[in-house]
Amino acid sequence: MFVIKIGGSQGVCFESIAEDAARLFREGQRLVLVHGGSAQTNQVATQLGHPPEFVTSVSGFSSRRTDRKTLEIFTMVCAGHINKRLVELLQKQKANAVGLSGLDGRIWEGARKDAIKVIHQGRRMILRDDFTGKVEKVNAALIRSLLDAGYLPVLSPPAVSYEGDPINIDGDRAAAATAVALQAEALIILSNVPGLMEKFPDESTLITRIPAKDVEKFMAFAEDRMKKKVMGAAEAVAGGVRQVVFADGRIPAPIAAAIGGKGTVIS
Amino acid sequence: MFVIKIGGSQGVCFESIAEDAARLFREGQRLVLVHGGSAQTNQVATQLGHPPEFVTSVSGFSSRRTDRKTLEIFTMVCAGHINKRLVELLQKQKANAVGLSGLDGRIWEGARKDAIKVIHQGRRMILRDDFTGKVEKVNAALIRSLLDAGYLPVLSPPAVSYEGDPINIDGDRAAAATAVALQAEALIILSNVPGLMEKFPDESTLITRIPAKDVEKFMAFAEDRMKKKVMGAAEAVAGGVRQVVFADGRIPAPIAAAIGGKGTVIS
Amino acid sequence: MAMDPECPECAAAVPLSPETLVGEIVTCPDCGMELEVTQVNPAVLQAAPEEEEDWGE
Amino acid sequence: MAMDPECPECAAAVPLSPETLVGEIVTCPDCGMELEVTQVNPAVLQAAPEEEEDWGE
Repeated sequence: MFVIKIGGSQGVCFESIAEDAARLFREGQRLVLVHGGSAQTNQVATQLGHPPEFVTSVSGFSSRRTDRKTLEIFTMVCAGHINKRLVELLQKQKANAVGLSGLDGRIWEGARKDAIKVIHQGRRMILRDDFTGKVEKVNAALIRSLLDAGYLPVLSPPAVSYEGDPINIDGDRAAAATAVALQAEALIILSNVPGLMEKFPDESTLITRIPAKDVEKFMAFAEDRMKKKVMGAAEAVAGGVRQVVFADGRIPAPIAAAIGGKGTVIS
Repeated sequence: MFVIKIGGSQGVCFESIAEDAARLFREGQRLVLVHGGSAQTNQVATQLGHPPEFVTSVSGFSSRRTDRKTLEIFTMVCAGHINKRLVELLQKQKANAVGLSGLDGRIWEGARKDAIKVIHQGRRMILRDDFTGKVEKVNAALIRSLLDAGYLPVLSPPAVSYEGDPINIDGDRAAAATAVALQAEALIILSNVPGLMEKFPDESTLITRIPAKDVEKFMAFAEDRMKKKVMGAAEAVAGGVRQVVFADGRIPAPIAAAIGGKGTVIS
Repeated sequence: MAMDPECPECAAAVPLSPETLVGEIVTCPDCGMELEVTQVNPAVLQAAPEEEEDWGE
Repeated sequence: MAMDPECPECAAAVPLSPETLVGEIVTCPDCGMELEVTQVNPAVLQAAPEEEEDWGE
């Protein structure tokens, strides 16, 4: 069983990823795809007159200000556009994909942070109407029943809070939680970089192997967004996933390459 | 088993429909919700700079011109906004809803019309890049497996063509096909009118009973959009669904009222 | 139009107005066949497809 | 501000600038407690919530 996180950043090629995933699926490989949607959410939100606002947490992470209107645009773009685009591509490759968000059947459930501390326009603030949180429970039974029935699950934000609110969650961390819940052999995180680099963006400084127990130490090499990915990897390895691979989503047959060890392999 | 089509037109109250559906679900009633999305698609499409275009078929039906861009906006709004709004409302009422489009698991499959004849800006035209079609096959097995596992399926356009393209389909006709495939006892079509009226919009002329064999004759009373609903009803009755009810989606507990016979009952 | 296109059914010349669009339906003046304009300058015609009534949202 | 609000922890007066916003975090000058401004004019303070780091997309 593989869990494959598909990054939405510039350059990642949905077509080749879908082709590769469909080929593996047709060969009988059980796999689950997970995707995010921040890049495209920004674009649509701006067109709809509700441009994205980013806040920085007190410890330096930057994240989307997710008020109710932003949440609805984020949900619409992730679950209604990106998810269905991937499902379409997979269907056209004869892989019977089923697209679901974490809200559906409570596939991704977790606590909504009712208050978040941020630095916003230079002030330290508490934001209360934010719909953000973390995936704490995964409905593995529903995912497995779909796999057993011959479907290819494609999972999208949002997740759902215990009270039933949709919540913005980090796609990488949700993928990690899913890999642990399904006891996947590998979690593959595809993005528009070849993996973790000692001196970003110099691709010759690619780190190819990281022993699982040292993963926290490598946080120092991680740029902003990559920090979250490394945190997700640490959580997955701690949760029993044998291998986490940060790999390049821009190349042909990117999943096969990652399974073959191309990228930053954490095991 | 009930199939409930939720109209998107002005005045239809998602909150009371979700509350009513959740209550029935919690009482052990098997049900499937189906919705469309044309009203909101128009609004978002205009905001995204791709305003809707309507074409009239040679025999007078008006329908959305569904080029690729419109298809993607239609899919995003239906499957990513309306669908997830209903799922959220149901989850908050302790009904474990699962939202899917017809593309997922090929729940709704049918032929895409590669060419359509329309009157467009006064000219008789053939449109070739239109993504429109009809539901001909329903994946009843997937829907039943979700029902058996204790979930409440909420189905959204688009459907999928045999080649794997998403296709714009009429929500009412899709609901009728779903009711037949599941051999539902009743298909309930909720909209912002109390049912079929002899003299629209005079609600005192509500037709309360229509014998199934006469349904075609009642087409004369149907306004434009209602024509399609009546066609859907005829197809459902012909397909073995015992009862089709056109009922008011604006009142409290609208499903219970429809089951109780309030509206236009065809059986 | 430089030269009137031929009807694919009965080979008669089918006169087209200069504003004719690709995709427009025209009727052959001789055999009455419904024809689709698949190209202009030069114009090319083919039999218009039959299709039944099925519409989306 | 008409009257400085009281710190809910140590009851000390907590001077606020006129531009203070609802939701802003201030620190009690006496006991150093992190406080959340839940209302302005008149200002009301409560202990700011603890919370760990979890962020969305």
